[in-house]
Amino acid sequence: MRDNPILRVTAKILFAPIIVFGLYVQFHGDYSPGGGFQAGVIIAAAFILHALIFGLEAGRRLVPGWVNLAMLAGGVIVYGGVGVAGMMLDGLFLDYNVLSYDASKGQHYGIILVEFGVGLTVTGVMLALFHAFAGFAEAHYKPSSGSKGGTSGEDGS
Amino acid sequence: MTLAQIIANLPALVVAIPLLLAPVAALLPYAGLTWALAVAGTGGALFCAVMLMGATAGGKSFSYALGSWPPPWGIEFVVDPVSAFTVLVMAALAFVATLFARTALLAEIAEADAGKAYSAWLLACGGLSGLVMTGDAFNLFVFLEISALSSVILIALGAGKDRRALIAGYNYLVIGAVGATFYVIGVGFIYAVTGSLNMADLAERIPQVPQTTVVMVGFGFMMAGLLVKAAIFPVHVWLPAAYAFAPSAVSALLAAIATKASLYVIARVMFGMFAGVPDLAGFAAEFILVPLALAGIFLGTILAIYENDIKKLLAFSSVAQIGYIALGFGLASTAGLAAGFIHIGNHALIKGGLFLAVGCYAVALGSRVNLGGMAGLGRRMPITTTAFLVCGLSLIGLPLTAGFISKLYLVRALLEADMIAVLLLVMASSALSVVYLWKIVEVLWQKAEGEAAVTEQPALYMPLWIVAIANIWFGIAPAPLVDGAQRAAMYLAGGL
Amino acid sequence: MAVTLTNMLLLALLVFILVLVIRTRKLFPVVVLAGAYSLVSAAMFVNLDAVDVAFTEAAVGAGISTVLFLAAMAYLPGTEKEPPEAKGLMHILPALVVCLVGGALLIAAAVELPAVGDPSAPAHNHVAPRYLEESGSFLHIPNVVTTVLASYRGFDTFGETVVVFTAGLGVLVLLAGHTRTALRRRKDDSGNTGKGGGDA
Amino acid sequence: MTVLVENWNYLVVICLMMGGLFIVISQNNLVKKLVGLAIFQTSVFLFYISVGKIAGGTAPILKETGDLLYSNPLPHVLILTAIVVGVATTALGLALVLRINAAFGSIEDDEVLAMKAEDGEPRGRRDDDAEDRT
Repeated sequence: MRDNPILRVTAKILFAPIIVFGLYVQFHGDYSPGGGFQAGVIIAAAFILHALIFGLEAGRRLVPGWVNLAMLAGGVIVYGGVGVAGMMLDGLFLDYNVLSYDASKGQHYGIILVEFGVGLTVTGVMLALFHAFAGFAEAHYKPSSGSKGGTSGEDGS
Repeated sequence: MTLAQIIANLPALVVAIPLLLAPVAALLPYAGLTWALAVAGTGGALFCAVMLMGATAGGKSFSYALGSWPPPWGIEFVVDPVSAFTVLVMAALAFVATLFARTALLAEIAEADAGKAYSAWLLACGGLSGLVMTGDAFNLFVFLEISALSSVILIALGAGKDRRALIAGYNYLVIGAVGATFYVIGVGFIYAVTGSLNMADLAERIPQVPQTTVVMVGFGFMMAGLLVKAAIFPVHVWLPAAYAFAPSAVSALLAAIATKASLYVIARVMFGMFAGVPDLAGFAAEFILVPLALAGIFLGTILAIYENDIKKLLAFSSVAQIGYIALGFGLASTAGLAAGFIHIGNHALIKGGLFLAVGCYAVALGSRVNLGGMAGLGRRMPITTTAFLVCGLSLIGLPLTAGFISKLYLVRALLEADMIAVLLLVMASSALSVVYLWKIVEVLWQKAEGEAAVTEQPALYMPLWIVAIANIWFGIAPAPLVDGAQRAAMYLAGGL
Repeated sequence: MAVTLTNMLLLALLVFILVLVIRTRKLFPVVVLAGAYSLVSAAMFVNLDAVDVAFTEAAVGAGISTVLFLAAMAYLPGTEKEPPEAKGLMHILPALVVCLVGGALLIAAAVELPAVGDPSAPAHNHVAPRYLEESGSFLHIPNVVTTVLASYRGFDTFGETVVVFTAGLGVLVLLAGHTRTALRRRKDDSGNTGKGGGDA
Repeated sequence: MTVLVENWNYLVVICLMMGGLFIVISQNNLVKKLVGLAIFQTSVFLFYISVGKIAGGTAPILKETGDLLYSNPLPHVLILTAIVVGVATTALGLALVLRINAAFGSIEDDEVLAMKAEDGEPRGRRDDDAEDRT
């Protein structure tokens, strides 16, 4: 799978546009269909594609475990943080009107931040899911033939 | 956060504190630190719950609009005697179970998982209190899922000790997901004909809906989903395995508060949202809830008598006790509701205490607790066993214990509704429960050969004794619990 | 008319996929069919003007679910053993009864529902008008779904982010921890050849 | 009969729901149960979105050009939440299936239950792949 030059080259070419498209979907959610969930999945798909092509170890080198966990938890903390910020500014929980002098601007800030939190969590979760599943299947079932971490897709079922 | 801001945002904090501390706990590697976070989270929620109970003292109720969007456009939290009472009971038991979880959880799961285990613990507590506080029908589904998924993680953590926890977790997940989806189908139909998702708003709009079949089917599917989550008779199959193979601290938490939240939601849906169509709620109470409750009481008690695994025995006894609560609600009268809420409080104390005691035995014996393995523990672990006995006597309803108060109010409600046949059945079943308690007591003081000396850790039996003393305290001076429950019943029955 | 026609076509395709899923015994095709089911329902969401939902369903439902199923299925037994309907009617009777009764109840209610697409249905005239109106005038955000998702019902989405976090946490606890010990055990007895199926 | 013609969309979606539920309840294979659950939930989403559809309406993304008729955005928001909840349930279910396969060696409901029952007899045999608490 990984010593196939065509896949390696296309993966390298595709990697960046997917990330850019993901960021576009994330921050353009107010004006067109999109938002945190879809963007998170797209960005995670880019990293999963990389892990599929270049192997799980390369994937783990690119996004180490603790970074993944930090993204996972960070998104919920960002979302909750916006809620608590609303409370600290004498509003109620998740109250965006108080986030800025003008209520509608506050709503904009709130929605952008909240969607960013969702995007962070979903990216972290989808990546963690893939690495957990592929890593588990490999560690338990693959005969330790010492090959550089076979990917799940390689042998098929 | 000034004190004034905390006071102003109490309803949100009861749910937000555990839910926000959970990701922080998942990040921290040290078990001791994450346990401290768990204690802080459940303690903070308990503090807010006590303050909320004070705020609804005179039967007052107020709504907390999240994101300051007024209902029915935004989501609201409803703070009234009913939700404040239930949230207080759950927060108190969750806090005590968290104290117990310090040594008990670590004894049964891998050290590395401790941080994430306490994170799932906080999520379960936050999800359940959110389930009670929310006043929005769809938001309730989201909290059903939060508490369900985090409970699955906690149950599956028991796989370190016993691989059957995996199957218990899987069944809990799939049956819970089907139940939650049934609930969503019900909400979808009700939304299609009313246009609103807010419970108070629905209570006004549902009676004016011309399509009665849609209301009936929507109500039926919502109730079907909630009956699954509350483990009432025919759909209780997931409960015994889940409580039996989960780590002991998790069994104590789930047994004490998990099904209570769903029972509270059943009461709020039947007598709150659908109060406007009394014949529908009345029919469901009389012809569905009461028969299922009675069947659950007898099935649970009889299966408990023939069960050898102590935790499964207590789980079947839980199915029976849930039957008592459902029976109370099934009477659809103020006295019946009061009996139901009183038993929500008392059963949390009783079953929480019993599972905490079994947890002490499991940690002391270092392995799964089977009736055979408990021989002679009465002599070897006197402190724990006395507390176990106090909770056991409260289970069968001995006077001067909390259980007696529950039985008293249930009997009074049954008399008022002059359902004498049901009354006799209830008396017979509580007599039967003496049988399985005696079976355990007999084993505890049985002469066992080659008993190894067993040390009793104060960190374990202190929380147990808090619950045991509460069992006695509310037996002798039941005023606080009974008044809270009766205020809740009067408030909810106001809709009848 | 075009909308109803495409609806009919897509729904027929969905029913066909569902029957196939029930009939197939090999798990790999079943997983691919599940992905196809999500994709076709995403196409139907577009047809019913739910573009955000179609985007999510395609990305999350068809995309990630299928990747997870395949990643998990790579080493699980590939074929379902004896399917219950092969063992005779008795095995599937309870499921059949539950589904038929449930379906009959739902159809009895669905017949009474306001017609699909009827603008005067109560669902559209109670809460939704304010979202549409205020999203333009007050919030100046064209995508109304995003405003309702993030602001009006922001607490729903907060709960939902917590659900995603719980799933990620659960999988990490269940699988990653277990993999660490399995790998460590494999390093300990790396002398003998690693046993393939099941661990020590 | 006009009602049947107008609401055929609901009727087919309900059949899909019950088909998904049938798979969850009747199938023995744990993975196939999860697939059935995913289909059951996706069909419920179809029902919600059909409720939100307005004939002649467009996607609820406001355009400056005059006042168009927009479909109801509320079911879309509810279903966005429900889709990701469904995936979360599926992911957790699959993780459990992998662990069950590692522990019991099979993912057939009846075989695993048989092994589970046989676990019951001996006094709580320690789980064979229990990680040693190092």
